[in-house]
Amino acid sequence: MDTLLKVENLQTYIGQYHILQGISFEVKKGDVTVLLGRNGAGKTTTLRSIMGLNPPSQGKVCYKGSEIQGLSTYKIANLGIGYVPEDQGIFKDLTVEENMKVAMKKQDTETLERLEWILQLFPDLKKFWKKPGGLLSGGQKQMLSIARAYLNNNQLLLIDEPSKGLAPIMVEKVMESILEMKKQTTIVLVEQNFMMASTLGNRFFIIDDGRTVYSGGMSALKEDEQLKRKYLGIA
Amino acid sequence: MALFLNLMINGLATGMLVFLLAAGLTLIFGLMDVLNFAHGGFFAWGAFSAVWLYSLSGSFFVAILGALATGIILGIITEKVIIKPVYGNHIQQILITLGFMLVLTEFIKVVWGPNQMAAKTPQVLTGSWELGNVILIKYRVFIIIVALIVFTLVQVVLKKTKIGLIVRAGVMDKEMVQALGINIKKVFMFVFIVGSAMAALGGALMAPYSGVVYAEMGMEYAILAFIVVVIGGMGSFSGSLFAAILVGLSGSFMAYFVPDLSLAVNMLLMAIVLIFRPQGLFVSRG
Amino acid sequence: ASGGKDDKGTIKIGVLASLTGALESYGKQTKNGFEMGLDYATDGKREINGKKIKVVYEDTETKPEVAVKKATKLLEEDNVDFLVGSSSSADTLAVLPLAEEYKKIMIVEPAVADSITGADFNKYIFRTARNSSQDAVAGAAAIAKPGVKIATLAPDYAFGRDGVAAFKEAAEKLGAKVIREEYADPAATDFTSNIQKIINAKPDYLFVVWSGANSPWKQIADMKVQDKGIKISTGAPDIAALSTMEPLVGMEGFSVYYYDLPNNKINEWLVSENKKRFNGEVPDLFTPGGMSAAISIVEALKKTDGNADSDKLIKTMEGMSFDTPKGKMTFRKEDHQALQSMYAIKLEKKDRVPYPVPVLIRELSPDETAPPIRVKK
Amino acid sequence: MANILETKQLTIQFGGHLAVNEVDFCVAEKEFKSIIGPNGAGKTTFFNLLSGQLTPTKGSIHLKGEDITSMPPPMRTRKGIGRSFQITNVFPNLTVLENVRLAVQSQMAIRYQMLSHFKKYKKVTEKSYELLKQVLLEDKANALATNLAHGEKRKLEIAMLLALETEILLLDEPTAGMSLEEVPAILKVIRNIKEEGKKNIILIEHKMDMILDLSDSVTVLFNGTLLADGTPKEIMENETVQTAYLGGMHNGHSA
Amino acid sequence: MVIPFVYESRSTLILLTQIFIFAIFAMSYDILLGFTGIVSFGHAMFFGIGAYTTGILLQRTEPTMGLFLLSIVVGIVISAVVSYIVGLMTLRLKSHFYAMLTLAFASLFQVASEKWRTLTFGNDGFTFRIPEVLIDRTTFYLICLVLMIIIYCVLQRFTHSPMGSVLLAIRENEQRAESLGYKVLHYKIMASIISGVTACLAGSLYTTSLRFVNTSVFTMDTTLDALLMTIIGGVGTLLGPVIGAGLIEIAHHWLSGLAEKYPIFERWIIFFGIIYILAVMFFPKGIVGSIQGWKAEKRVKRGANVKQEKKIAG
Ligand SMILES: Nc1ncnc2c1ncn2[C@@H]1O[C@H](COP(=O)(O)OP(=O)(O)OP(=O)(O)O)[C@@H](O)[C@H]1O
Ligand SMILES: Nc1ncnc2c1ncn2[C@@H]1O[C@H](COP(=O)(O)OP(=O)(O)OP(=O)(O)O)[C@@H](O)[C@H]1O
Ligand SMILES: [Mg+2]
Ligand SMILES: [Mg+2]
Repeated sequence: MDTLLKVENLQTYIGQYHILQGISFEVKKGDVTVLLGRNGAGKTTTLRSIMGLNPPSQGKVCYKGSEIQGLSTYKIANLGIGYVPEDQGIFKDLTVEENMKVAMKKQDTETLERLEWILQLFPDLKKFWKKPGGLLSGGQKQMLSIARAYLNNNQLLLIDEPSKGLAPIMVEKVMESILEMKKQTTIVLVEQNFMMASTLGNRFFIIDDGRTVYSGGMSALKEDEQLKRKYLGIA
Repeated sequence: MALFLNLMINGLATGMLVFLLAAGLTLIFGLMDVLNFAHGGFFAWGAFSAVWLYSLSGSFFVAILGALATGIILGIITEKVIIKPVYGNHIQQILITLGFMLVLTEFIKVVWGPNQMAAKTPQVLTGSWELGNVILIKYRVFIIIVALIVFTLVQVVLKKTKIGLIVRAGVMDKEMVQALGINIKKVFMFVFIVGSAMAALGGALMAPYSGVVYAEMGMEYAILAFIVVVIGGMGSFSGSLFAAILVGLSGSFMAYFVPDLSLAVNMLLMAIVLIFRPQGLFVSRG
Repeated sequence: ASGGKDDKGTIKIGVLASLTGALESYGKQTKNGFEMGLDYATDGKREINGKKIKVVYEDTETKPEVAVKKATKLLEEDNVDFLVGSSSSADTLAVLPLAEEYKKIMIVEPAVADSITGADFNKYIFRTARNSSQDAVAGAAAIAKPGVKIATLAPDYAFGRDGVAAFKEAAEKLGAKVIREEYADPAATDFTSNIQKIINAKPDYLFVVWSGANSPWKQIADMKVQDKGIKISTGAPDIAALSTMEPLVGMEGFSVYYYDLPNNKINEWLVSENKKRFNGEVPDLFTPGGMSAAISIVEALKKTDGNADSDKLIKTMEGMSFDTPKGKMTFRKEDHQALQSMYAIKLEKKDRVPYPVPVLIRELSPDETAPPIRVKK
Repeated sequence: MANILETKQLTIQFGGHLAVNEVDFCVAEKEFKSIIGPNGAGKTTFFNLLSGQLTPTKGSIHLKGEDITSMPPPMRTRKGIGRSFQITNVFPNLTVLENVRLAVQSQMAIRYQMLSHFKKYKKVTEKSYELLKQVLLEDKANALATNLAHGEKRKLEIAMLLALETEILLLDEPTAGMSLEEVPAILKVIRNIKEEGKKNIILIEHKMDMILDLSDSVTVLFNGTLLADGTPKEIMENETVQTAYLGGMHNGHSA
Repeated sequence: MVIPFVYESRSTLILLTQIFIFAIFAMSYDILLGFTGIVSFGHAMFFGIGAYTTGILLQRTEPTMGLFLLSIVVGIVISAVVSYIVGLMTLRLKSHFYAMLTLAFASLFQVASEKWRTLTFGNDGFTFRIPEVLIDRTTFYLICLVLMIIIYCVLQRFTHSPMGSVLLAIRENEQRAESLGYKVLHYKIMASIISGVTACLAGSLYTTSLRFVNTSVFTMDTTLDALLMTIIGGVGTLLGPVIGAGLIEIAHHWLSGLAEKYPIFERWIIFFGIIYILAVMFFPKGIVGSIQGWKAEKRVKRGANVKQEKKIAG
């Protein structure tokens, strides 16, 4: 399979802080790539750097063979990259409908079909279609954020902790939806829920202190007890 | 009855004029949440360039176009140089736009001299019709019509296109909007320019109404415009229209029936609205 | 500026004026007038009894606190012997106590507030400008006759209210009746309600006291006040503001000064000198005022042989008459207000003049326009 | 055992939507109570009612027998109800230490003192450091709260809550977004409190293993109404809970 | 501090006096804006109350020192009451709405000062005499200087007190402060009273320096002066407003002075406006705020280096 996204020695400063100090990983087309690591390791910052929200000072981000670091965020997004941020990024005074509308790039039948599918996946959104996003419950916000990213025909989705704050049954649904999306797009996932991560992921990268410290498949990771204890705190 | 009608029509016309002044601010302040104290400068520049062009060309149409062009150019400069670095930061906005306001006002004197200038009304729009005891001042009727056209146009753009939504979303979370593939800078720029052009248009139409333009006119009317935007509810375009009409009518009726309060009428109106309906009169959501 | 001790041989004058801001054009007129006045009175030598005259101009920015700061600077650092100013009444009022404190003569020009030569008067104050009451009296003299019914329109603040009060007093003395007083928010965009009420009252005249850029003229015309048989009257302002009075062509009122109204040598000199110095421009409303202020100082000094002692000057100046572009002025003993001519005029359209022109009906003599004495003793 | 906190017919309506619907709920003294329920069931809203952020449309809330239904939030805090927030809710431009200090200060009733307080200040600061140590944040004490990673903010949130030393702790998904490595540490903090036996804890969580591990009893909210209340075991066996909340994969499984 | 006796030049003396008075006014504004996060467009209200109270009392009675002090006390009481009432009515509102409502209240005061002419003489205002002691500019200058220092110290103390840090918390996150057990409205009202009273004192000093008062003390311009000084100096720093007051007054004085010498400065206000613009571009957090920021950054950089070195070593 060919590589869709390649991140090489990414270095990012936020203000004076050297947050990312050399992140490298590769994303294969059709895969679910999972980034793991403890709090503050730099996972979120990695996704934000790819999106151009915290532009890297060094290193390369290659998407479909061309370098995209340094492009403005909207251009990166328009290359077909969708993003579900950690804090959901809901427009709190806009209704659920308006939130979706802002995200909608085209209004063709394909998009409308996808919308249909999303609403069926998350019936709560349909129920609160006219409600301001700020008034949704924590989990509903998470659903809305995911839904927004699913709406367009993206080739790559960056999803930051989607299971956070979701009821077990919803976690299951989100997993199902990711499996469904996996058929059409490639996904980079940051996830703390190990069950979810291990079920969905093809390839794993562990980030610590702003560096990639492990890459490989699930089975290898599962076996490496030391690694797990060191970086993920699970025995 | 005729008296009532007179007061009504004059109040309505004043309200519409105030609306034209406030319309640009509804976009810039109400929608984009930019505290632009230089907004009054756009009125004044619109007014001066219109008066000047009218006296040169003799065509009111050219004068209006000129004012719009002035507004657009000023809008571009202001957005690029003054506002862009301070989006989302009210405190810096106050300082930088007040500074720019000083520059704009003073620069008028460099270009057109320190004196006030008389603004002429085009012949067709001069004078008034009398229907019984009701006096219909032609220029006021004209103002009402223009205001309604402007209102409809903008309303259509805001309602029928996504732009209103995007701007509101962009104010709430600029990063997210960009992450959705929208070039928010361009959108902000566009809205800002439209707002500035509308301010200049307001100034240009204001000039023949009061008959005179002077460099300091900007600040005076800017405060009035701020009041209207707040009363109408931030970001609500139709709210601004109604609020402006309310301001016009209450001014007109108060001046007639309770003249002692006329100095305070706008402020009283705003105080009452804010105390009892802080989100503004015409916005349902908090 | 180094201290004044060695400057015994010079007379120093500090002029306060609004050289920036909304009243900038007034300030500049005063300044120009003052310059020309000095040259005229000293034949261009700027010397009296061998003493050089030096002038320092300071901008008050039409802010009282700035005026005080600048006045103090003039008094303390420049050691001026005279103060002259200022363009706004508030600035002037704020400076008055300083004149007393430092015991220096202050010539008030062109501030109009009555209280300057009234409640807030002190003996160091002399005023070459006319005051609000004189305006009012002149306005009344121009139109008031027994049986005439008059309505007034004025901005709703001290200037307007005082002006109308004085006008009413004067007009009623002449037998006219003020049947309606309207006050409008000076910053308003709409005066039609007030005008409506005036129309309803059916007066013979509408007398308007106005100042400031935002004027009611246009709406008065739009409401066809004149067509309804109500004659308009007001004071003719400076040339820039005259151009906004196009709608009022035909109105009768009064003028403090328009360059072709006074018929005397000094005014002729002023007009030609002004044209010479300021590429063809004619002197405006407050140019002769500035000139008069300068002349009054020079004349007083001539009488004291160049002695700038204030007490001596006060004695000299009280009751002193001097010739100005507006004819003979006299500082009244009681309140140091200069009595002066004003002009009853009519606004007319003239060829090749882009604004309506005040045309003389008759000159109102200084006695005729003398205001009541309001100094408290 | 006396009920320390009790609600009667507690109801709140947003527009047409009944977010909490006639909920009778009680917590006995020293009880560790958990609340579960699907997203949007009304759990957070219920907390908001208890802590006073929202006023109920109907019903009442009693704290140790006293009716506190219309008491404003700060008073409730002083009476002993402290809460953490689901959405991270700290003072963004203050340092981590200052954030905690504000909570400690409130607990020590240092509120309106306008001038000088250095001695007490020291105590406050010391205590703040202690709390930060407890939640593993002491090395970030001088960072601005806004610059913390998500999980770090959650820890700060907990430190602030602990600082209040309230009898009742309302914890709204304290470990959401926290990395696997740190969850045990927080769990330990919570368990310590529990074992001290001085506090009542009410916990909202979606992590079932945690619920099972800690709770004395569990309340299930569903569409705003109280669906079930019982021991963890009972709840796990409840069929509605299984189908509507846990879903298929969860049977017997714990990650 | 510069030794305060050396100024032979009276206008420098007056300029400095003016700076001190406005520094007090701006500091009072900073309590609202910088420490509680409230933007007020009506701060002139309190300045005006102080100004008119002192003015009216001294004009109506004998200008003795006792009465002057009395006028200050009266002013403080009135402004405390007014700020309490206004605060109660307005402080529940959010940002813009609060700002506009204070603007409305200040304008109502302005209209009142315009209309209540038996007391205020309308917008012409009036002059009055001041106590003998204060006439000497050096004395008055020293009084203002001392007062400014005292007020700076008191406010500095206040903002660093427990209550001050609660105000900061409210500025950052009102709802959170509330749930920590702080009664937010009480704090806001207290901040507004303290700020109002201080502004009132500044107003009293201001009129005393002019021996004159008119309606301009109530205008939006007066509020904007305080606002600009605070922002330019650095919001929430307390020293900032003092520096801001100095900077604005001096720039003003200097630029308008240049106008006399160089014709190009006839329109000096343009340059004045440009200073504001440049200030935002180069000192986005105000002068004091930005300098503090840079210092902090340096500290962090140094800290980070140390940390990295450790890592390499370890
Ligand atoms: N604006 C900022 N200024 C300074 N430091 C920052 C800033 N934003 C993030 N950091 C720091 O950068 C580090 C990495 O943050 P990041 O959000 O990428 O972590 P994460 O791996 O996503 O953690 P979590 O699992 O908690 O979400 C953290 O230590 C955080 O404190
Ligand atoms: N202020 C409000 N106005 C209107 N509706 C609201 C408001 N707050 C909450 N709701 C609605 O009430 C319902 C319950 O919300 P709540 O936040 O209590 O859910 P929750 O049980 O905490 O869910 P989650 O587990 O997802 O956090 C939701 O449907 C939400 O949309
Ligand atoms: Mg993260
Ligand atoms: Mg919740």
